Amino acid sequence: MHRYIPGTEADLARMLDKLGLTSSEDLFGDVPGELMLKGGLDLPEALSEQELVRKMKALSRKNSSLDDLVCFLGAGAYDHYIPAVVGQLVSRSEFYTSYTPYQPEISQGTLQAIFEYQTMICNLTGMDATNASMYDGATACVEAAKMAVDSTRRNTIAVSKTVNPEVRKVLGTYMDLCGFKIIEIDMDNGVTDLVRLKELLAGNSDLAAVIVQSPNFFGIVEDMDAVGELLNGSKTLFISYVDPISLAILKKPSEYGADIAIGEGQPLGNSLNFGGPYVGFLATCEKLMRRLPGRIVGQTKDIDGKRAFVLTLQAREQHIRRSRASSNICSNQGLNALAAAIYMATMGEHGLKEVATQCVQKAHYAYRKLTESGVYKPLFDKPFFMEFAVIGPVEPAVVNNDLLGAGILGGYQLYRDYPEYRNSLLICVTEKRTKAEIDKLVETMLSTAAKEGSGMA
Amino acid sequence: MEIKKGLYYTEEHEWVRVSGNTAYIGITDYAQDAMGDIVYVELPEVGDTLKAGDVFSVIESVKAASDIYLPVSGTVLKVNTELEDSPEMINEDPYGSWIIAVDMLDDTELDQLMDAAAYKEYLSEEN
Amino acid sequence: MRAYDKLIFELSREGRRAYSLPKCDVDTLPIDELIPKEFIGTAPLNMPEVSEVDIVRHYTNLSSKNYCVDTGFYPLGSCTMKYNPKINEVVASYEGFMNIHPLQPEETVQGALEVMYELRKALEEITGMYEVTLQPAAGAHGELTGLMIMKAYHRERGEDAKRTKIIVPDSAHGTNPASAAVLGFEVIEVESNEHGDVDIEKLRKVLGDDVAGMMLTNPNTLGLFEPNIKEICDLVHAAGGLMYYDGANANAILGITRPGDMGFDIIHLNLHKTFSTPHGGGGPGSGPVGVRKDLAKFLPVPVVEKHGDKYTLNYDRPHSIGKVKSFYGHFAVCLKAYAYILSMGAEGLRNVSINAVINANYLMNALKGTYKLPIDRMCKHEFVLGGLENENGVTTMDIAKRLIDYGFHPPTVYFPLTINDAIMIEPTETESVDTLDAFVSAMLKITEEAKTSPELLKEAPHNTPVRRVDEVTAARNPIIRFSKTDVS
Amino acid sequence: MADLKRTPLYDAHTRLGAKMVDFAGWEMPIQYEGIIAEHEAVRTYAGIFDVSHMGEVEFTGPDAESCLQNLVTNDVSSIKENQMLYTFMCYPDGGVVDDIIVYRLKQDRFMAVINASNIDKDIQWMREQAAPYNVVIKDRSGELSLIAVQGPKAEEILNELVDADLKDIGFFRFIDGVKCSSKTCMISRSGYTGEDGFEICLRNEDAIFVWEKLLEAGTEKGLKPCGLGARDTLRFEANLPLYGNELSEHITPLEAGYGMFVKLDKGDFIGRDALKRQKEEGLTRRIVGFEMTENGIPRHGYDVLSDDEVIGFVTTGYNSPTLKKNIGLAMVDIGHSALGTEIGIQIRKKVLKAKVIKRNFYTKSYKK
Repeated sequence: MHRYIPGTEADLARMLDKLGLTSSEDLFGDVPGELMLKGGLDLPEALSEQELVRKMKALSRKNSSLDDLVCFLGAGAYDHYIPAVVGQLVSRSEFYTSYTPYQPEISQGTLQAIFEYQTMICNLTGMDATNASMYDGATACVEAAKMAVDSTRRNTIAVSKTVNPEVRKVLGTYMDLCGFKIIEIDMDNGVTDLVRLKELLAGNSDLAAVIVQSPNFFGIVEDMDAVGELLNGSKTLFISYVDPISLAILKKPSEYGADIAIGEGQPLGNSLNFGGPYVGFLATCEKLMRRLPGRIVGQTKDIDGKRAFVLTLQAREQHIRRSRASSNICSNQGLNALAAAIYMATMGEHGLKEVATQCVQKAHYAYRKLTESGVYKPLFDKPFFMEFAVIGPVEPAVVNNDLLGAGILGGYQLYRDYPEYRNSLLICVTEKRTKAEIDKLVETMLSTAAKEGSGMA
Repeated sequence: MEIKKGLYYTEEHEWVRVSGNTAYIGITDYAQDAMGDIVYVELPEVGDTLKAGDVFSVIESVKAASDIYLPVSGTVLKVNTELEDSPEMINEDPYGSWIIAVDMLDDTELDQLMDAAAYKEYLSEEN
Repeated sequence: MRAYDKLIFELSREGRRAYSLPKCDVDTLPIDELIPKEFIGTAPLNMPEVSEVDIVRHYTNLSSKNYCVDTGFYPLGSCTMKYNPKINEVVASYEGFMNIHPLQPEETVQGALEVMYELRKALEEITGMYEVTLQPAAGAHGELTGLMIMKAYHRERGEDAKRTKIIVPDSAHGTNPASAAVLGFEVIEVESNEHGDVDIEKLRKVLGDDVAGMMLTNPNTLGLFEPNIKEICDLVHAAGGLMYYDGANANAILGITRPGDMGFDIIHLNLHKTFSTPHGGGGPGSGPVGVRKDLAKFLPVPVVEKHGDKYTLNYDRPHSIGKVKSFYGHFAVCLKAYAYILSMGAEGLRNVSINAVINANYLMNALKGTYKLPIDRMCKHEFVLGGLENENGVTTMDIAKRLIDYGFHPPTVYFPLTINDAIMIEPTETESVDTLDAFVSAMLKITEEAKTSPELLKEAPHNTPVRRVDEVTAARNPIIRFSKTDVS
Repeated sequence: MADLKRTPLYDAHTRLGAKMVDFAGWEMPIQYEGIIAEHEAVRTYAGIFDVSHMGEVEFTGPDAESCLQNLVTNDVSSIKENQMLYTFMCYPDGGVVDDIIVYRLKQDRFMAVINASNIDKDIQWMREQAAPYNVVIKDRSGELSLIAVQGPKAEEILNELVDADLKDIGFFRFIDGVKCSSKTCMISRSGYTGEDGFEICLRNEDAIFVWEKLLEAGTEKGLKPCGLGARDTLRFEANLPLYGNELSEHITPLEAGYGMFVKLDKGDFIGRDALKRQKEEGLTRRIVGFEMTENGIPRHGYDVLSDDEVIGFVTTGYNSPTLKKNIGLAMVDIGHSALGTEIGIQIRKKVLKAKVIKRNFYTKSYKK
């Protein structure tokens, strides 16, 4: 028998006997014969644990991890340092082998941890209410858009072209198939074109929400106050997509009048994991609280008057309202939200500010070094957080190739999503990078330009 | 299950009390009993004009969120803001706790509704 | 152990620290010379100030308030709470997997792409579908993706405008109708017949050229295999609709029968159920979606492909519905599922279903004398009891709560809605007959207590970190975040 | 303060260094250590209050129940012996004579506890209305004292002194003839703070002894003597009305938001017709909770405005000791009563912004 299956031949025989059956085949007597799989599954033989380890180790070695490469790549997934306590505590099986906390009496650990996570997200964004987390930033954006459509009874969503293309693609898929309209707001010198936005607001009475990201995809800090001003008093909701780490320094969504704040929570203590699982957050103001999708933990009391936590505001959720539900979501990213909470608790206000500050300082150092040469020029001249775009004399693919040769993971090649920006790299510098690493990046990029450069410098 | 005489009833278990051209609308004892402890009542804006059959409120209990349909077309004159503070009033006194009052556009729509006897009949059929 | 009841915020003491960061070694400038003042925030973050020890003790104490699979039997119906192998966690923590960026050049992540490709192939074989995407984040997300594909299919045929209805049985998981509604479909519920199967006659009545498709779980939520599945598929196909397979209950059919062979066109699987990846207290899950050949072009991009010995991500799929999630799905979860499939092998997977089914039937048989069994026939991986009738007003909830006192996690209760006071039990294959016997004797003892001392049940559980909680107050006056001013 | 009345506990108060003030003709402790400290003691441990100034009126006779049914808005027939009931006594126009608590001592014997400020008015009104009924109304205010012990630790503290198990007393129930450190008392599980707690009714001569015993037993458990100051902030946070603020002869119970204590279907009673009409047609004004969004502390009697027009008045306002926010209750025209509505409060020369919020500022911790 198999190590994960305790039933022995004898047990099986005994149980079959109790059921008055002779063979395990009889258990499937109700499956029509022609549907029974003939000859079994065409899959490899079972591996012993040793064999499995050997195979998976080999596969993992076919990847160059960020242990081997120095990462200057961001574009939606970020290489921040994760304190050891996060991994250690999240690996407690009391957390990871339990289910959604339907039975509060024996799930207080998960429930309280999520309640604390909700509190931290509210404090970070300045918003009144949030849920127990979403699949990722992109789907959080979708749910925010749906909240806006439902609560305003309008059908169009305006999204800035400076919002992460990955997010806009996902939003596009949903809005298209859910029957909503999407309008993209043009950009101007790397930021949302506020003039166009103003016209849009004036000319469109069906706008449910406007989505702006800050720092935006190019790392630039958008003028969210101005956006807030434009939307102030209008029925159209202001959805702001933010980087949680940046909120340790930049204005909170509540400070510029956002109705919904969303974002990708991966930077908060979650490993890169080749793209997932991550954790999206979605926070909002009191008046939209009851429209929050997914799980929400609330504080209450047990019959002895003791403080207790429980899933609440579930009345509009799928398991209760079925086809009238406001969302079909039924899982959150429990473990990832837990990791985010432990990360925030570990860093605290001072740690988060220090991380954000080092990101800003190191990114700007790299920016100065790279642009003072004149070989690489800033693509935009706008204030940025920890990512910036430069345009150089060489195909970015070539630059990245040389960087890879030097053990460096280069920036994001912007033409993949913005064909107009050829020869442009989006470079990300987190608090993890050192002066030496940055200097090496600059040096390598310059030498590439020197040997390949068409003399445009 | 209390059914009050002199009111109009719908198959969705709303009641209507008419005074002049104003219709006061709430949910029946049967409805509140079916929902259990009511925790939240979503109210429309005063001045909204709605058609018969429109959803004008959502009532939430712990385990359900139920749409409340407008039995007669009209303009919302009053909403019972007391329900925001104490939604449980509907559990305690369903026929006393109206949710909205509308100025009826067409009181002949009332003819489509059931009287107490018909509603009693309807309930007994349903169960 | 002493009862621990602190919030992390209540541990906070000004000046405590749990982090350490290297000094900033680059030349710096004042922040407001780098970012304009008007963009800088002023409000405090109000994070707790604690030491590393505080954090470790806090979360360790919290964890001790959870019941989990590693604690004991977790017979939650339709959730497949099987054992989560430790080696899977170890594998997922290899630097080469955990610490790679989704946008790295393909040549630097060949191992990861190979894992995705091989898992894709394995799932295609297990389900009998032509092509599988790993992108959906969870079962519900898989449903949504599958229905989007269904919509794209009808759209291509110019029929999306008229095909507005999705049929689901009344016993379906709540996510089915919800997913359909999110995409603007009208949901038609068909009643089950007295055997718990889809009522073919009722189905015929609702079929027409306005039907986009039907969603079915097989075995269904009653744990019953749909004997007329072929006929159902034929009927729906004849009406021009597609068949969607909700894989929540796939643990009953591994290596036995395949949705592809049954006639389903689109399916999803829950890796966190059938393929042993942990539920994580509510996530992350993973809900790969598989389709038949002519629907493959609609799958989300990118698709992992193998050319010679190179693995690539193909974004060039003009008919694709697009992306439903960032990057490629929950890679780390897929990784664990792949490790599981390799550990089980073909024969092992078949034994999973055999043992899951025999465990369920063994329990059903042992309990049916004492508890109501509304539909008494051979079940698959799970079964549904009807609770106790007028036994001193003892409810199904009371039974569930009392089970906690006996050291068991309660089954799924009050679902499916088609059975009154339902108790839905799924033992899974990773439980021994000894555990099942212990559970049975607890269930039987409870029926005795219901007669002799009902208050024992009504007040249960008795020795848990908290007792039964007041859900009404929680929903009436929601407190969903801690603030120093909230007292209660 | 020569002609002011004093409770039997007066000396105890002065010994404890209480600040004494004139309250409705009584010389009462407004505070000892300080309102905030006393307030927090009650929320976290326990507090002991002298409320002997309250009035006690006894109704005896075959018509006692029907007489009370006619006098009050709540349904007296719904309480059995050893149960009590919060209710209003109204004028025919629905205005409130007083808010009172009715104890059912025996089938035909009741006690009503009434506000100190209303004793004479109430008793005169009761007697007038009682004329047609076969009932004897006796004012016992002069012989009885009332001590309240309130807070999470109240049961633990009191249990040490009494010869009964307080666990068995449910909320708004009482037992008579209990010995509390050898003195005979009537103990009810009730109070005016939003916390679990008890009210001890006993003879004047026993009051000081029991008071001292309770302090002895409780001090180590955090029990503090509390004055009328903390009593008011506590009841306010718990959304309990004060006669003269939320209730008056010009405010009906429905306008005050206490409809749950008005049973229109129990049969006739004084004020029923007026209240019934008000409920059916909807209120024209009602008391709402509000929170200052600009910095300023609202006080009883301040005007409430909406663009320069007076739309109501503040009934009670504080900087809430528990919530650390400036919040209040105000009577406003119905059009301004929806949650989230922006209103202005006239605080001295300035009009400061506030918004309408839910009234249950503090979730009561009564024992179920």
